[in-house]
Amino acid sequence: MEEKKKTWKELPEGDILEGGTSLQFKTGNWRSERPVHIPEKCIHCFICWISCPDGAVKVDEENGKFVGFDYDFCKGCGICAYECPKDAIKMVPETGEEK
Amino acid sequence: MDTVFEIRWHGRGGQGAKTAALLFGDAAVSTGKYIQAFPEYGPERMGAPVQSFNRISSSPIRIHSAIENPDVVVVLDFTLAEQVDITKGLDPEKGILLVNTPLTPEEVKKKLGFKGKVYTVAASKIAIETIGRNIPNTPMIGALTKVTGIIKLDELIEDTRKKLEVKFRNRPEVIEGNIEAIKKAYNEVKGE
Amino acid sequence: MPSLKQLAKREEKFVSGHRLCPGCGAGIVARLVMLAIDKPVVVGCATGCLEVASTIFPYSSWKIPWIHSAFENVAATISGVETAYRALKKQGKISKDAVFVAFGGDGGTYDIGLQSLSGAAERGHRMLYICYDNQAYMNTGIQRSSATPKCAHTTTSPVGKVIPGKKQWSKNLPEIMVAHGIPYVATSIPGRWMDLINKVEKAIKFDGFTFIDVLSPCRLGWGYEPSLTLEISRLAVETCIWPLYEVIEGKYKLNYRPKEKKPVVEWFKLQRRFRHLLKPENEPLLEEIQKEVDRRWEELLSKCE
Amino acid sequence: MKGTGRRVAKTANEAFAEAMRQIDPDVVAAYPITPATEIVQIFSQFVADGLVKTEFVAVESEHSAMSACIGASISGARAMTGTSSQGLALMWEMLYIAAALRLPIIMAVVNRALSAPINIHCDHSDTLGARDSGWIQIYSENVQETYDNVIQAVRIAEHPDVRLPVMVTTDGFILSHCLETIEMLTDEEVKEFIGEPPVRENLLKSLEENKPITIGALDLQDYYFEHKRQEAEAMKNALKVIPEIGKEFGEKFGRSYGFFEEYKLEDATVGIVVMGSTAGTGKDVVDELRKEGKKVGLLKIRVFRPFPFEEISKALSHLQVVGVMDRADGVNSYSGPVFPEICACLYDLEKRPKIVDFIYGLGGRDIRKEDIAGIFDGLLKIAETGKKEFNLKYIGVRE
Repeated sequence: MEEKKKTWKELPEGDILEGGTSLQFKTGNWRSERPVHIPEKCIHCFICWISCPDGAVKVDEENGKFVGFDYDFCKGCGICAYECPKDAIKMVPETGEEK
Repeated sequence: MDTVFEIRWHGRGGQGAKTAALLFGDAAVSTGKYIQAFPEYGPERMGAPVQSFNRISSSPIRIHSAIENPDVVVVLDFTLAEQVDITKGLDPEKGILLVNTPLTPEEVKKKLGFKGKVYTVAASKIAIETIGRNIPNTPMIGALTKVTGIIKLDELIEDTRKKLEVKFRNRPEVIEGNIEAIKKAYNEVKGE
Repeated sequence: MPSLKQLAKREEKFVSGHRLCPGCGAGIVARLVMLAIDKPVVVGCATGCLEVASTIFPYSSWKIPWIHSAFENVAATISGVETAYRALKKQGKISKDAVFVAFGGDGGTYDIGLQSLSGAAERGHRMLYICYDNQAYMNTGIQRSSATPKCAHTTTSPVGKVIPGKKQWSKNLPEIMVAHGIPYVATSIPGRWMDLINKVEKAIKFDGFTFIDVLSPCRLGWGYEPSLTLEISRLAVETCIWPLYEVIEGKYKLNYRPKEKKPVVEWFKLQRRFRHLLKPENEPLLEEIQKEVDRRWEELLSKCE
Repeated sequence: MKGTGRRVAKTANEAFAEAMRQIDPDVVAAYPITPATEIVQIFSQFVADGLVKTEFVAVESEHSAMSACIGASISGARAMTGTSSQGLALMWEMLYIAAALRLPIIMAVVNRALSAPINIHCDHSDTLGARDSGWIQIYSENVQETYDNVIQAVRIAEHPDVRLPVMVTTDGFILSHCLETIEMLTDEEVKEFIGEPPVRENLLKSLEENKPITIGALDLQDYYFEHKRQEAEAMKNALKVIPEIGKEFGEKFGRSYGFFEEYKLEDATVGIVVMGSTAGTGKDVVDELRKEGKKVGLLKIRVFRPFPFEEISKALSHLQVVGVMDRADGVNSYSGPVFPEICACLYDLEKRPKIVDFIYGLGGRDIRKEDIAGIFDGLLKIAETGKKEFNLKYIGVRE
């Protein structure tokens, strides 16, 4: 999907833009493998969360719980699965069918 | 466009030829004149022959070329005459040469074979007597004031005092020494 | 030192949607550094992977004031920002207490940016300079830098029939920064997040220029499986190729001593850029490198208390 | 004379420094280089004596000087620097960035020849080389103009329709080290004239307001062109703003400024186009030749960027012959850098003047009244015969 691009008259001057806008740019479609969570093994240590280069691990910070993966951004690098001390994350091939 | 009076200063790096041009120019400004004062720049260091220049006029000066035919040449160190053509570009008749030397104008004339007007003053001696150091530029400004009449002695003294008071606020003897040097040279400069 | 769960309560300042490679070490480093700073912060980036991938108009991954101007000058640019901050703060136009951070890759730090880095350090601007050191010019296609290790294959120090990769040893930049007499210099890796976060927290407390050299594995340029990014950074520490230490006001402190020092070949094995070193004919090179790593390690130990 | 100015003697370097003191920028970052060094020397004394609120950064290179100015300016500070020649060349990369990020940085440039061979004296090869960097360029004939131009530059650069950096140039040594009589404004007059810088989006404002911005993002095929188009528009807007500010300056202080100055050009048959200190010498020559009944005139370019294309075209349109005086060589086999600009201005005229180029004064070579008189004689001869026997002449070089 193509964003509507601004004309030179509409753009803010001087190569200035709002910070944090990359949240609108989804990188999830880069993935060929996806991490899958195995809840029964998870000890909610947050190591997957701190290890992710893409900030794609969702946690409930109030209750200290792993919530899930943000597949909008996860690029499928597999670091979380490798780092998990309890093997609670496995990488599975992306089939395109999962939601 | 009025006539522009042009001066060339000869000295050695460190003798204050540049400062002399700046001080004389500055004094002329405070008397309402338009001026330029600029040194000749090169890689020269202490001791090397150097030149600086003044233009003085009663209306704004627009020209920015080098000065080739000065009306007056001021020499801070007569030993330069051995190495530098100090009368270069001076009108052989109307040109004025002012030299820091104990010699008489006649003796200088003879030495240089110059036919224009020559003035001499023992500025180094005056400087040592009044300021305590051989800085001939201040007395030479006094002598130049007398010779050219471009500015008046009291105007020069007033301006110099003002400037020195900024720099030597706590050393009144330096200020008085310089003023004395100007006055002395003004009175002692000899023409033919 | 916050726990992971405390850290998770902080707002992410380096957010998702950046276009670094999957598994990029620099992405983890940037995220960790930003999580570690729980204060108003202004960041500058030198041209490089991190900059290019995190700010592609009209998208930015930086939820803090951020600037990029050129490749070799992030230290000078942030010098200007920090000076403006002091000037405007003095005039009462700014109220916040801000932290200033400069990110540069090894190319923008060890090489082309060394002059502005040195200048800013000497002048003592208050900023934390983070070198995300992936040991080559990855953004332009893996060319050698002065941070590239000896014998590594890069596109401008290729392994050929007569030359086995980069001929020179890597430059010891942390030592050069120590020589500037700045209050804090450290090395770190993303694989020990506590170490890195701890050091960032420490560095930003100093009123002056601080520097952390963070080994930042590049799965593309180093040639390894992306899931190994953190592991490979730890292995560099275990082999003493990348010792973890800090120099606080001139005093050296070793932060980690491997229980059993692993041979350098263990690190090389995982990376395609060193693959040629595993050939039998290159054994003397391996030995030479091992010796130099040992020498540097001993030298460091002798400096530490 | 309006204003409450006082007449003083200043070199152009002193005048630059005094203007900077009166402008009292938030940040100055600079590096020494002959002949501009004195500017920051004098200014750092002002800082040391507490006469300004400025934070002075003595950087380790001109590249870092401009980088720090960019950092400061993007943070909402008024930033200034000064340089010459090689220093400007070292800044080159950052000049484009300062302009494209739309930062109203003010730079005092003391014109000096570019190496090699190394030379410290005046020509315009340094700033003319930077003509396409997106900086406004204002050239000065004398110390007075140098001073007046810097003060106006602040208003021009910070004007909301412009927001571009400005370099004010002065001729190395010829003016930078030449004491001249000038009228200085009072500190209050300057303060009032320049006012407070208009607030715009900037790093520290975004920090203060918790609305973070990103500056200097990667612009690819889909945005770069639009940003450059904005920059071009800003330069076009400067064409409107510069004479307005020059006029306002004149109303307040008695010295008005436009894009250029026409000197006895109206009824002239031939004229020269000239920039910098040579213009003054040229005016003296025009007066002398006029006394001899020769219909000669002069156009002094003050604003070279933006280039006042239409206005210059109009001012020269009635001449039979135009001689461009270029104090730089394009080393391109046909002209110096100013010549093609003037040619382009004249191209669309129904009746075009003939035009020739004179390259002079490289590396500080003196330009004498006789030299300029010779140029006028050459132009008059072309006017008389209708024949152009040369396109380019080197003046004052040993053939």
